[in-house]
Amino acid sequence: MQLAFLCFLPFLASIFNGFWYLFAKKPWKMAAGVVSTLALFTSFCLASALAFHDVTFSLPWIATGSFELPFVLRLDHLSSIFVLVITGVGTLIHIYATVYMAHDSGIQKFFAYLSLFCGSMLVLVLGGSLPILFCGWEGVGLCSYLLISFWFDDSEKAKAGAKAFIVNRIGDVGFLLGMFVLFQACGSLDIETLTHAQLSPTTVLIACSLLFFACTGKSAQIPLYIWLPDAMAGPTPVSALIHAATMVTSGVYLVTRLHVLFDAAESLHIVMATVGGVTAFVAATIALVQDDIKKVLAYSTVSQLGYLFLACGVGAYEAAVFHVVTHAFFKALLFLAAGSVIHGMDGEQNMWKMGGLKKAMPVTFATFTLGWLAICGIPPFSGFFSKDEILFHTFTSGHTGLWALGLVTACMTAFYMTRLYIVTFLGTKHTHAHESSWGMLAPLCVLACLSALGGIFGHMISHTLAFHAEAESSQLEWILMLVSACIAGLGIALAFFMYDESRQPIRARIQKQYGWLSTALAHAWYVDEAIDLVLLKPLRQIYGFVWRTIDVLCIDGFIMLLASGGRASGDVLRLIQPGFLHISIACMVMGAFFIMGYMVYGQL
Amino acid sequence: MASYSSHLLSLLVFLPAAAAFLGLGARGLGLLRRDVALWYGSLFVTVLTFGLGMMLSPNSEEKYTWIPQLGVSYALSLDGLSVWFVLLTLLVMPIALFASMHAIRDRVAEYCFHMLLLETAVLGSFLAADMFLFYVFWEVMLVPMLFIIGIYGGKERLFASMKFVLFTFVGSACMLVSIMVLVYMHKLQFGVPSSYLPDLLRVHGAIIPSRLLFSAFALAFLIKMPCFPLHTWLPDAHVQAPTAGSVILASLLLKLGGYGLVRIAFPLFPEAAHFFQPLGMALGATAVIYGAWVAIVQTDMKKLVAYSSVSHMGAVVLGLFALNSIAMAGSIAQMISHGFATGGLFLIVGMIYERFHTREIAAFGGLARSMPKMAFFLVLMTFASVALPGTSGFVGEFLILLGAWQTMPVYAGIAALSAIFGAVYMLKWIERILYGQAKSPSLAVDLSHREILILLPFTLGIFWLGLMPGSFFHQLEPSILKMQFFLTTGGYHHG
Amino acid sequence: MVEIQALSIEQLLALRPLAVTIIAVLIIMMLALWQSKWPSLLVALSASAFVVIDSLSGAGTVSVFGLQFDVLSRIVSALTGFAAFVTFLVSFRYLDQKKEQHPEYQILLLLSLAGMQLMNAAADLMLLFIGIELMSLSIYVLVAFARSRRACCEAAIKYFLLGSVASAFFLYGMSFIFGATGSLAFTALAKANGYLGYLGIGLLTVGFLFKMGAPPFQMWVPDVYEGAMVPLTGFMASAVKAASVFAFVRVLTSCTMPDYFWDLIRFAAIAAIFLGNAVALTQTRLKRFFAYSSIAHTGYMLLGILGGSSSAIIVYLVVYSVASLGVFSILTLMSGPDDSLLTSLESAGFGRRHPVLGGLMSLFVLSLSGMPPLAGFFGKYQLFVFLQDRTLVLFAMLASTLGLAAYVRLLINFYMKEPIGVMSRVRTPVGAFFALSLVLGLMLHMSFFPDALIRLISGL
Amino acid sequence: MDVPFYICAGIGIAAAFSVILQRRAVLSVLSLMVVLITCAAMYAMLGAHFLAVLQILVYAGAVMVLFVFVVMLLDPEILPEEVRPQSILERLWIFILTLGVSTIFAMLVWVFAHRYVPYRQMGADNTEKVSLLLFSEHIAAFEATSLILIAAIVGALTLSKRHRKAKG
Amino acid sequence: MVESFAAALFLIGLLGIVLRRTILVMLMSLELMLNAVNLTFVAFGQQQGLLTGQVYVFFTMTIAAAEAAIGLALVIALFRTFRSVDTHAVHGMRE
Repeated sequence: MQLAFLCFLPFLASIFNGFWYLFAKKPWKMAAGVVSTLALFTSFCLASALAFHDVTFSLPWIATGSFELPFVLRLDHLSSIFVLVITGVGTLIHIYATVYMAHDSGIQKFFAYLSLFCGSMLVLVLGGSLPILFCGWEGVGLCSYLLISFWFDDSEKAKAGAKAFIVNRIGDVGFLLGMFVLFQACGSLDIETLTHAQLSPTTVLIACSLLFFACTGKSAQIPLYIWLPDAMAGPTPVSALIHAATMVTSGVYLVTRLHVLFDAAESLHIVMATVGGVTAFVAATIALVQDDIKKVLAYSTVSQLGYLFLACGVGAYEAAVFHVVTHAFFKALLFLAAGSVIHGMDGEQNMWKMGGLKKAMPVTFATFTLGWLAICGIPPFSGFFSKDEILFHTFTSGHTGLWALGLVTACMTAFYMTRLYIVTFLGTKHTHAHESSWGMLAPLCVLACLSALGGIFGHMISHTLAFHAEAESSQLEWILMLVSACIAGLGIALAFFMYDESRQPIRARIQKQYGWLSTALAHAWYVDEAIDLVLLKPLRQIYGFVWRTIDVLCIDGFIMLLASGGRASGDVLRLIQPGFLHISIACMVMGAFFIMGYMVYGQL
Repeated sequence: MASYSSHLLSLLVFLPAAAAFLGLGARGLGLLRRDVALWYGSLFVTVLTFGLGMMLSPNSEEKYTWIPQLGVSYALSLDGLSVWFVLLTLLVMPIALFASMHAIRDRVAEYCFHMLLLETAVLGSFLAADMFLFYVFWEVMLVPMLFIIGIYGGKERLFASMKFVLFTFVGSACMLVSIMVLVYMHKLQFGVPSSYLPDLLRVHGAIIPSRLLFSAFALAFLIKMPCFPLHTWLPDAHVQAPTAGSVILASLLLKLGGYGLVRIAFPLFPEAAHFFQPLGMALGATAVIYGAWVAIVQTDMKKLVAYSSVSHMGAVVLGLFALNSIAMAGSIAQMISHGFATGGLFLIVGMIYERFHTREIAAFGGLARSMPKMAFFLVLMTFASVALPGTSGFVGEFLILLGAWQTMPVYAGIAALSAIFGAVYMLKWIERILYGQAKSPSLAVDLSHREILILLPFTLGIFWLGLMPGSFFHQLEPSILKMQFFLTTGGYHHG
Repeated sequence: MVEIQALSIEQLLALRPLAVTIIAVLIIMMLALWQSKWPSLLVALSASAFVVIDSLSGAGTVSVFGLQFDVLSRIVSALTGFAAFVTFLVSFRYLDQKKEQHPEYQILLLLSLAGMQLMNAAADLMLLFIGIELMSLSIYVLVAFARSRRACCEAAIKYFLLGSVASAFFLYGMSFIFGATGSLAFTALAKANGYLGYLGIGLLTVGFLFKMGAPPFQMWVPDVYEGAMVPLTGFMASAVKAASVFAFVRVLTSCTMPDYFWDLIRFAAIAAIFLGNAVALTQTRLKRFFAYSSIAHTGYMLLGILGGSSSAIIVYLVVYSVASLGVFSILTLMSGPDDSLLTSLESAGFGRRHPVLGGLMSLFVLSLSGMPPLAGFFGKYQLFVFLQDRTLVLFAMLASTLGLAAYVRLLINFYMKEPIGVMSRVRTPVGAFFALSLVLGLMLHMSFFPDALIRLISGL
Repeated sequence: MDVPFYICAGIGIAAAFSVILQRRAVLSVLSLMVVLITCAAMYAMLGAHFLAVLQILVYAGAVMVLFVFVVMLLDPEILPEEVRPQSILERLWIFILTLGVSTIFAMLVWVFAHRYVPYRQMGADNTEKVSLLLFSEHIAAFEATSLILIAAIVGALTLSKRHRKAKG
Repeated sequence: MVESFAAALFLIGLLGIVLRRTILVMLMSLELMLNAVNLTFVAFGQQQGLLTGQVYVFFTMTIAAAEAAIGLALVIALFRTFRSVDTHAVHGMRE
């Protein structure tokens, strides 16, 4: 029963806040935040209590004839990790958000959406059967839409929200079709039965590729990643919670949850790995030239997710899960730190306008440094261990090309993170900014510790997770660890070299020489414009064309034709009804002659 | 299934009509002078009928011989399938009346008369078990609708009402001819003519040109549905109809098409149903995509919602023609959920029209800021119609697509795309009027308690069907099984 | 020596309705000496009422001289008597308005009623022809009753000339049948085959098609319906049409015709339905509109004849006549000083100005258009249910969509258009009100308890 | 039997054509008289002596006198029909009409000839037998025709009275 | 043979009605047609040895007389309102 309580608590908080927002007269500013945080915190406690036990909870939902679809929640080893991350990081972000959004008028609405998001994320993670997972999947998509376009006065933000939702829906269609293929093959959609069912390789391949397509939509991989950078239009806690820690990892969760099926689909592995690797590389390149802090972090998230799918592609599922956990910690930390910076700079997000915040915001600076070190993969910190695991597994599974790509991306990650670090915090420029209050800084510190120690602690427990026994060749592993550490150091040094104040002329010269490349990167390889040109513009033409021709021209035209035909025949027949007497008599006589002739002729 | 004949059904059907004539007579004699008395009188009657409906057990029956020489019997029957449609009618009618109290100012007596008459006609059609009686109620529906659209509608209301009546009449003319053929075949086979549905079901499949008759029935129901090529009357009727007219049109009249298919066309001609299955599913799939595409370019709110109904009903057609129990249950759920969602949308559009007196999407902006309650209901109804899990839309859509995939994966795949295009046109519309800069903030007064009370039933309906559809499917069970029995064994073997 | 057969009591009783009508005519002629108009109306009303009641109460089949009174002929006589009764009531105030209040109106109407009874009961072609002539002659004069109006005279002369040519053809056909079979009795019609016999029946059909207003010869219908006085048009649309259709049915059922003849009837039916409904769409004047719709309904009856069951046709006849009686009585009340108000322009918004009359008018119009709850639909349904030729039925139904469009246009004109100019408040006189309620009661009874009508027709 | 028949037929046809072709109405009335007389002669030839006399008395006498009255009454006003220039359409119409009439006539003659039955000699006392038959078998029709005459009288009266003051 | 002559008379009467414009001549042609019918009745009666033909002629004659009376009365009434008996003049009602 606690599992149901755990899952439904955020929903209750969301309903409470929603009603409060719509109907209560005088809102007390902080109350909404407190309610949601408390709700999530109790879920966290319940989750930690139930952690790693096999608990299931089911309610009858849809039952028509032979088809049974109960509402099943199942907690097991894998999902408890995710639940802990969601509720843990979620609670921290809730605390941060209560302070961050304190002065916003629609705070109840914000927390209603946030709790709704946490609830649907929990449903997604705990979903016992694919349709329940899908319910969480779409619920999360809805909340990301509502939260991205939270500040809807600016129509740009509203469009970004719509874009996110529609791209997610494209992914969801893939998910639906995958489910139908599986249902047709084995008659049930429960994950347990699916994992044990014997399915023909082709159906498994089709189903898994469709599900993978859905994951690319949700976890922003190559074809459908365009929505994540625009999703930064939402408030920063949203970006932190949804677009860094939880939602974007649901794709990885799905793959790891159905790893038995995905293992069976051999030819899909190489596809997943390459997609992951290429996404990581491309996102990293774009991040190199971004000026907006949140955009840099967004692209770095995309590239880290690329790593995750690379890991899944090569079959290193526990490495992927480990990296998800660590990534949740340091990426949330980085986003929240960026948030406090933006908060401090009163909404200013452009890096070049900041600088030298080291002195102005010491605590934020300290926590950001820890996060920065973790993401670059410097040995003691969590980022190093999880990324190294992935690279190690890619190497051992023989995809040396992808391993090399991964290394280069790691180097670039280190480079652009350091660039961000230097430009915002170091440097001699004294921009005045006020340090955030402790309500925001406390979660930052907690996250900083987690991302620092998380690596070591995680490394140990990941062995317990081992899905399948794996020969330990420590000697090779050490070498690879060393290599990746050096790569990270190289990236950092290069960035320090490039972005020191004195190096301004060199940067100008490079800018002049590779001008076209930097503008291409700035515009994210013109992918958005390309899609708009190739896909959206013709589609808009089609919509208009379809309506005008089929609806207005063909069908209505045809009906008008019929109607006017009826009327015209009426007019014509009316004309042959002359009022003249002699014409009537003539017609009558001719009619009589016709009938007489017909009667005799009929007999011949 | 135990069925006891009770006069409750006839009382239920004819109570509104009696009240209608009573009201008109009273107004004629100068009794109910003030309009308010008429409004609350008719509202009381619809609520009374709702109460009456509650007391019905879902398999009561009533049969008297009406015209023995032609085998016509006055037969009403309520079973698992029609109980939901009847309840939907009983729910929508009071809401429509309550919602139109402010909108309709003059000729109130006629308005109440036609609304109550319409309720009788719709209830009668859902309950009729005799084909002659079904056709009588099916046609009677046209007259009040004609007057409601014609008298209280928008500018080109005359054209729209004429188009609506003629469109449906052509379909029902073909249906009447096939009913006549069936009655005649029954006379040939059993010696005595009868138009009672269970008797007609026993007519031997071989002797009747079942494919021709099925297509005649299907034509009438697909026009009413409305399915893709025959839908052009719907946008005109919706745009010109008053708010209550649109709500009734969307929530009730469209359901008759689907109900007719399930209750009459499929069991009568199972072999023809299987023969026309690919065509039907193709039409359904194209309707889904076509409805969504055309809705994207609409500038008038009501036209947009009308085309979204075309898209939803396309999904229902797809589900029905899939001819398996999952898809059929899904389409019936989708029909009921469409009644809630689109009915709600039309109510909201009506409320917006009452405030701004225009339905052009371009004329609005930033309503969410000044009208949060309306924004909440609008967003909820929109996502219910875009089949978001947790709302009733998902239950219907998911089951339809799941069932349709079993028989024709290609068309189910195409229909699944509706999730994308549905999201596109709905969000485009929501974003245009709710978000962005407010254009005429002075008029934007948020929903009054009265209006919230109007929208509440539909909201509860959406969540009930979305989260706890257990009782819904349980009631539906016997009819779906009966349907499967007819479709698999019925005429199919020797068809 | 040829002895003259003695008449039994039963045969005398069967002649009672005809005798009463003739006596009423004579009485009214005498009453004409006095100046007051009320007695002649009362006598006429009581005579027609007696015809209705007596015909309905008769039983079995009685044949007197050349007349044969059976179930169907009694029903049609009752129908025509009822039509006369309503026409008398409705036209009383109308004639005062037009200052044409002469007793001859009642005399001629009763004479035409007598003619119709002869037609209904005739078992001999010559008697049938005499009945037709009696009816037609009195109707010719009635059409020209308001001599001062040009339209009346024009309509009358057209109707007379065309009518007498048709009667000449009819007579010529009779002579051929006499030539072929040696006798004019209906029983002899079965033997009328060969060139001469079929030619004779062909000529008979020419005469009948004219009288019914079926397509090859329907030129006169619109002009005469519009020219004549409104109550008279009602009488013609209901009673005259009913009697001629019934006579045609009796002739056709008693003779066995080859297939190609039925194609002729099928053509006439299709042409009637399409022409009637299509042209009705374009009409603005109400009387002309209902003329074309009556042509369409003749088409449906012709279809019924193809179906072969004469009782079905009679049911349709009764339903149609009652509805058209209702429509024309309301038109009489509606019509302005010189029937000027009967155009769709002036009568716009009639339903709003006069709710009761408007409501009645919509009921009758809906019944004419075949809307289900009302008797019109039941009439069509039972006519077509047992008709084998399904494509023809489908065509009839689709053509009736055109008809529905025309009727709906009328309803829209009545209810949804703004009334132009001040429309005089129509005072419904007592007589007209009673007639209307009678017609309404009959139609509603037929709508909701149609089996009573069928039982009446088959069981009597 | 043949020679007098052909003579009568010739005269009759000629008179009939003159009825429809005469300019002045008076002359057509007279030619109609001639046609009636030839018909009466035909009756006599066929042995229907009673009818022949009747034809002369009733038809030629009363009805024609009626026509003469009306023609004389209206004659000054009816200008003799001036011959209008025949438009092509009318000429074409007349040609079609004559073509139709002649085909119908040929068809009828063919039909009559097709069943050639010689005339039988009837008994001498024609009048007695006809009147007996009239009052026994066809009494109903006889009475009915009286009704028609009443209707004709009343009708003619209502239509032709010069002025009628409206009662009531 | 008599009936052929009668047929000729009938058709000539028909021609008269269709071609002539004065209504009076039309009435006369009508009389002509009815006479032709009488002749056919008698002829066919003669052929079959039946006297009923002649009885029928009796009735048709009275009907023809009645029609003539009504026709002429109509013509007079028409003349009073239209001042002419020409079919073309009689054209008041336009569609």
